[in-house]
Amino acid sequence: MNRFGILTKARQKRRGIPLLLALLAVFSLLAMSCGNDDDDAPAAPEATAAPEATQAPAAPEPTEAPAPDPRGDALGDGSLGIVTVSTGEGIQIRSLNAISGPVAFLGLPNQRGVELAIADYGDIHGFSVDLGTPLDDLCSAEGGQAAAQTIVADEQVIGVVGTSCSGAAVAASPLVTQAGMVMISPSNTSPALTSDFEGNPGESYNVGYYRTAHNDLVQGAAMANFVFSELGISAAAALHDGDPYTQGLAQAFSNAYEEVGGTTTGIVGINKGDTDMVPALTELATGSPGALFFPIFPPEGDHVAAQAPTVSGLEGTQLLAADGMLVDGFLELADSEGMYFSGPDLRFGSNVNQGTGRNADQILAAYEAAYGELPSAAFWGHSYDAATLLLDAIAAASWVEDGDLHIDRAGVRQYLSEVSGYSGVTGSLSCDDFGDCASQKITVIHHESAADIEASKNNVVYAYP
Amino acid sequence: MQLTAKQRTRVDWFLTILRVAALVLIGAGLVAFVAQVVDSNNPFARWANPDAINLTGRQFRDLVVAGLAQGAMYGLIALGYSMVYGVLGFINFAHGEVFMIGAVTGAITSSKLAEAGAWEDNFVLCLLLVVVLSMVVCTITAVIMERVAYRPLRGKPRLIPLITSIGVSFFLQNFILVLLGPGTKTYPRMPEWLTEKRTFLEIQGTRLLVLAAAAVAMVGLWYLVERTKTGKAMRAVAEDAEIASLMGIDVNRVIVKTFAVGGAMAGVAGILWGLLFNSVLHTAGFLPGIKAFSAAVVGGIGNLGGSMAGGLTIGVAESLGPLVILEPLGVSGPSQLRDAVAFSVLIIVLLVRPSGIFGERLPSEERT
Amino acid sequence: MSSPPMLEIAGLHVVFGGLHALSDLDFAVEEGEIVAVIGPNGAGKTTFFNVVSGMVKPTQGQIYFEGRSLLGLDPNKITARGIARTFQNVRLFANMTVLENVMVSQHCRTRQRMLDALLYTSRFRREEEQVRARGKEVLGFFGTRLTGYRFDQPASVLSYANRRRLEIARAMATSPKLLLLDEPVAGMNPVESAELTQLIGKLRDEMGYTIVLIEHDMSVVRDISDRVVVLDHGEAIARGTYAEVSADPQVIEAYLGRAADGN
Amino acid sequence: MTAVADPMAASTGDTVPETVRRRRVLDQNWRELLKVGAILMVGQVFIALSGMPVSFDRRLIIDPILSLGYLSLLWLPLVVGYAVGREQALEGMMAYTKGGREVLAGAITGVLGNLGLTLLVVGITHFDIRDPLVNWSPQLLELLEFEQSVWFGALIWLGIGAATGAAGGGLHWVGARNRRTVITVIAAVSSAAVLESVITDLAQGFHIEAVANWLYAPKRGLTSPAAAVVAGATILAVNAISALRARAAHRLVSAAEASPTESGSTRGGRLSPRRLAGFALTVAAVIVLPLFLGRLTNELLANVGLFILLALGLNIIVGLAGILDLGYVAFFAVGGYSVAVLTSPGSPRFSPEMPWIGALFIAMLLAGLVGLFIGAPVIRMRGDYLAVVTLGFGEIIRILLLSDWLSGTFNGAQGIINIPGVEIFGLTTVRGFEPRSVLYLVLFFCAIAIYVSWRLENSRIGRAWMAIREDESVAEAMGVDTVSAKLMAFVTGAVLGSFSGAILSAKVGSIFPHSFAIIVSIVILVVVIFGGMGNIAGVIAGAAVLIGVLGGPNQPGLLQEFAEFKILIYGALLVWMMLQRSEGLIPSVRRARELHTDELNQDAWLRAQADEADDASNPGVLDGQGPRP
Repeated sequence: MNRFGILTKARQKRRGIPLLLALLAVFSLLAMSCGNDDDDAPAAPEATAAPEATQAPAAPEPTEAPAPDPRGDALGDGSLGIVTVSTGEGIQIRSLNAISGPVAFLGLPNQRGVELAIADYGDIHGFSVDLGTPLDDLCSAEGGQAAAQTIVADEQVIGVVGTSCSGAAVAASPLVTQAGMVMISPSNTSPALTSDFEGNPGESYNVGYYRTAHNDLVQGAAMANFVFSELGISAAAALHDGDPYTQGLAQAFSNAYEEVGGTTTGIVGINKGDTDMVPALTELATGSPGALFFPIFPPEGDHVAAQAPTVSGLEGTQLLAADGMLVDGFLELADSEGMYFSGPDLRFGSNVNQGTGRNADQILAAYEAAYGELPSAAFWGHSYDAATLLLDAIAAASWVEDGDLHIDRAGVRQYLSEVSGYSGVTGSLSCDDFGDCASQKITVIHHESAADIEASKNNVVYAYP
Repeated sequence: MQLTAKQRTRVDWFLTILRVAALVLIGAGLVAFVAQVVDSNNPFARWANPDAINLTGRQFRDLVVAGLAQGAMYGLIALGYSMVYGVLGFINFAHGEVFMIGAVTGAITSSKLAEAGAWEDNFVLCLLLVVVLSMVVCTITAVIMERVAYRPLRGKPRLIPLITSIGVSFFLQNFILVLLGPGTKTYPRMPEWLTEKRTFLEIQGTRLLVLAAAAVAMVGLWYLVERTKTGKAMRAVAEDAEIASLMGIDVNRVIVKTFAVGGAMAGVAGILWGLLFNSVLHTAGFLPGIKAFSAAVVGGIGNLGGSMAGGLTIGVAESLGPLVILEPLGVSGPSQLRDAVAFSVLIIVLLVRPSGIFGERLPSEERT
Repeated sequence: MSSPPMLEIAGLHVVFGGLHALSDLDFAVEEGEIVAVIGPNGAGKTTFFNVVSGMVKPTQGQIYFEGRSLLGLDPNKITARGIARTFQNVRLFANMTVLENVMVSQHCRTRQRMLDALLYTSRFRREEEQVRARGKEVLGFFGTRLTGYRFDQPASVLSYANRRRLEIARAMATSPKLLLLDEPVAGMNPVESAELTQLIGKLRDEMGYTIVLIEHDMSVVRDISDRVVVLDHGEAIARGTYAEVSADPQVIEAYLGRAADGN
Repeated sequence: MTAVADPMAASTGDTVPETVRRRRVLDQNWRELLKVGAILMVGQVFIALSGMPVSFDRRLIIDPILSLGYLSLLWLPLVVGYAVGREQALEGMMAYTKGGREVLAGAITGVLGNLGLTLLVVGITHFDIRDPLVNWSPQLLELLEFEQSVWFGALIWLGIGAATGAAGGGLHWVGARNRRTVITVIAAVSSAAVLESVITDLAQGFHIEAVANWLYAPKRGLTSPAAAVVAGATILAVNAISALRARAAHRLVSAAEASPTESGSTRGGRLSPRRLAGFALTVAAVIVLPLFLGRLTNELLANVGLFILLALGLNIIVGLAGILDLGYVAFFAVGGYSVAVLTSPGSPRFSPEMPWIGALFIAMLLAGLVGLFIGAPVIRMRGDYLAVVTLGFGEIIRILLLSDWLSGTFNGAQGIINIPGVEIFGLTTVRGFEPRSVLYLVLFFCAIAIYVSWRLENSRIGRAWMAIREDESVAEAMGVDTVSAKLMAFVTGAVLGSFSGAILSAKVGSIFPHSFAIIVSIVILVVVIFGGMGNIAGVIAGAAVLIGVLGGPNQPGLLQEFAEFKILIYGALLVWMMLQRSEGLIPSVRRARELHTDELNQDAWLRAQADEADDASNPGVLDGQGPRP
């Protein structure tokens, strides 16, 4: 925070430059202008690891004989370069979330989760952590790409917490990971970004990409199993709102449901901003589904829940939704009574983040104090965990030498890939070979009374796997 | 009367083909739908879409009612478009935002009332209060908008106020966004007797209320325009502002009144929206606004009855069209295309009848 | 003359929502004639021009130009056939330059395609040069008033009389055979008016245009018209030379009588 | 105005009395001050409650002194303080010298306006209405109090209001030339701060990081001494330039007097040697500069370039032919999706995996066809119907791309991913990872678009478009085939728009229907209008300023803090532009004429008078004033 004339943060020391020097620089530049074509060109896309190539600061090993001493047991082999943070500077990490536009409700809690985590975590080896300007993925591929360019242009950046939206990650993750940085997403769930759990990398998987959010395939399977086995309903329908996330989840549900033996009577799309759901619901009603899964968001989800019982043919249909609808405003409505909700296990209870020692209640209290409201979406905890994972990884892969902090990029990745049984507020995290770090535990809760939503949130009737 | 032989250009041929194709598609869809209803195994129905779904009578009726309720809302907003268009001759794109502001005002005041406990105790009174407040806010918004953004532009080329109104629209939408945040603003719970599903003819109470309110507003507006002095002045200004001013009519006043009345209508529509759908977002005004304008055009702009009829047409078309026309033709997931259906209605109506269904005249080209 | 008249109109009716703007009008113009159409305000003169130029579709009747029907043609096709007009309430392309105004009206006489412009072909350059030259030529018809630095001035800055002149030049640039002039001297002072009258005569004599004009100024009508047709309430109530028409009691009653009082 | 007024005064022969007079300081129009103050109050409170100060506080303009957050609360009193002292200077009426009165007026409005902030400070400490007003927050309070006490915060804003308002009013006092200097300095310092990342980047490219290091506190805006130097340099530059200008103007006038006839016409698409030289220089700079720019700036410029392409295309439709197309994004989508389907191995049904260049030709063809298809039904419609119908078409295309129905071809909501880059004759592959190569690709197509716009504007079809824009029915009566001309405008615009879509596909490597929402059409329209309808240079400048600084609908700009406020600002800008300067930033000569016809007419009237007076045939008679016989 900076006010008129009040400077709270140490300023970087600056060298004054004589005019002569500048002129000299201009001339030298003119002389060299042909040669500097490639100085900041990115590493070739094929080679994800470009050793000793672009990273400017020299690794200390070759120059100094007693290298192992200062380095200690910091992780990494230096293959992705080493970042040096000088005294008085901060360790650069970034937040990349959808913080404007219609999905800001999803991205803002993510960003704030990172901010809280940094505040709680404190310094790393005496160096502060600098989040810079929070970046916006605009929930779009273009936005993700442009923001990623901003990130990779700063070679000091170690890692990114984000993106909010899978579409943005598709464009951002190749850029970020090829620059040797890591990317940990708190809320991407598309299988394409990691794997299908059968050893096949997704179409958009990149080494260096991790996430603390679950994989859609798990949630789809969880809901399908629950509906088919637990509720004993053999015909179900799904509804999505044209968002890649909701469409993907509806599709995953449908696939898993057919696999376990159920019949999908229809998948219908609505549009964001629709209010009158009767036509879409009527279309679904003609298949007489026993259950309707609509993994969408408010306010469209509110309308679905309110209007479904009025549609002839859906009167007795069991309504089910996903984490997107698990918001207090919706649970307080009478329409939502009796519904089931699937989602990542949000019974954070006494889980303690091992990086900061905070539990969910403490974090939420800090959240409300700082931002004046409670989180508007469920992934703040995943974001908090993602940030502490990153900070822990930096701590593990860095060492102080001559007052400067050195961070080994490869070490950061090594740490993350080896994460196992990490205690986070969202549960126990373990990263698999394709960057899926979440506990992958999906729960289904039963919402019995709009009068007591806290009870409903803990009323877990099914857990998967 | 002898028809003049029109020489057809290639464009005319193309348009004719388009018209015919659109009508044939609609016709084929309808026939396929009927065939489906009569006997889902008849050869035509099977050929058109073997998996076509079969609507029950009740479902069909529900679709019509939902469409009518939605359409009545479009109609109410369309009245504002139509009036301003009639008097000033330009589309006030931002009218949809005025409607949204009405709905937001309603959401805030009603939830405050609910917090104070008044909403449940004395629902009707609270509702009246909310309606009045929303009308006031909308009227003020509309009048300020006219004063700040449109009045200085009178007499400029006609694209200029149109573009300005697009700017106003986005400004207002984001004005609400930055002040009130991106979250949904919800209305408190309605009393049972209103939301009950089978009040009359097994139609939801709120939908009936919307239809009734639309009818009342329509009659009120008709009275205002046709029977009062203000209405006469409005019609005079619509006919020719310059001459009206020579006849001693204060054109500015009339225009302000037009905006005010349009705003008030949008305020009513906003509250009805809240009652029907329980929640509102800052983006809630844009698409309904565009559709309402389409409704005004479909009905014949400048014609109040036409606006309401156009609204109902668009509402019913987007409700029924996907399942009655597209689905029997083999389009999968047709409900997703409802906005496309709404715009197609606009395009087809303009192709077949450029002045709209009830439009008698096109406002003169020369007016700027 | 054995060949059919240049413009022949038979049984023309135009009805606007019950109002008969023109009823059962027969009319013919021979090549090389100057015909004046006169009549009180609201007599249907401008509607008559609008019909001939294709801007208004007749309810009934036939229009032949050089023996071919004009019915159903768009205005631009009619212009291409060789009929050009001016407007009573001068309608120039106000923000285009004087030269551009006369260049654009050669649209239907030029053939260049977009590709020519894009590739800057020799055909394009040649044609642009011709269009420009022809534009300057027709502007030059009015002396120096519309030439020189005026070429690059926007039409909106011209004086009223010059706008009228430019409108005529713009019509001339379409290379018409028949020129329809709607009140060409309206708003001009007597000197200018006399000068323009002379020019209109020149248009016929030197350029070979056939001209139909609507005019209120009787001195102009008297000076240049070969024939006069008088319209009243959409009907032709008299035709003949100026002398004949001005002696017609019906005309005097309908029109000249009042106008004469005014003079 | 003055040019008109002087000869008029002379022609009437009146001797204008000495009208310049000084007014007493307290001789104020109090009602007006109250009114403006109240409006300012509303504005200030709105800005505070919109959350701008808090979000912008992260970005510093001058390192320890001023953040963008505070700037957002300072500029309005300054502007209003200036505006309140402005008077319509009418000739022949009293003109007053400006001085202390204006300063006082500014100060009063400033205080009144900032009273809003004072009330806000007090209000936030005592009430909590965060429920509807999300930014009624402790952070805002903290910021407004300068982390001091409530009373400090409450009072200091009145002081700041008085100071900024007075400064605004004082701008009248210092005279036109100093005023211009002050405004330029403010603009220069703030743009230097805004351009931090670009200038740092450029400095790196030229290996003069030292300059950038000295200018900027890293990521924190200008340092105070640097700000002072920038300000000083700007003052010097302004003075030098105005001296040069004066000399040039002098030369121009004398040249015009020497040969008043046949002014050098640049019409017909030929450039004068001087302009040609300037043009060549620009081209050279554009080609060479990206080499010295880092990826950040190149990425930014590539995004700007995409919008330049789109804006140039829309400019043909809206700016030249005068057709208000609100569904322009449709062509963008067609270009993007055709290339995606044709090149990506991941496209579901039909996946020929063509090379990009081949796909581009098909995309152009398809875009042209879609242009015809959309154009044909709408071209006969009236302007405003057309606007809504095109908007509808744009939405229909997006909905179809998104739909499950056609997801077999377009993959619906999941979009098409793994779109390969652009392989250029086997030499190199352009893809999103390397913004520089993308930028060159974009520049190449921008060059094509500029060339096309420029050639067409000065051709038969271009003149036809302009005539249609001026008066469609007259254009038709003059032999212009309006139907085909308008269709050609649609098709040309569509093809240019499809270029942009095709590049977007290859650049991002994936494509989603989400990218083609209505807002994209609107932003393109704002760019065209802001820059100057119908003017190539204006459109380019508009894209550079708006997309570069604020960002596009899915693209961040230099001021990423503006993200939430982007559309708000676009909306406000559109309204303001229409009200104050509807001809745009760099107006096309023609547009300016259209919108300021009155003034031009007066000019011309005077000139015509002079002409006619010279005319030997009818001396002394005023043109167009002759009595009707």
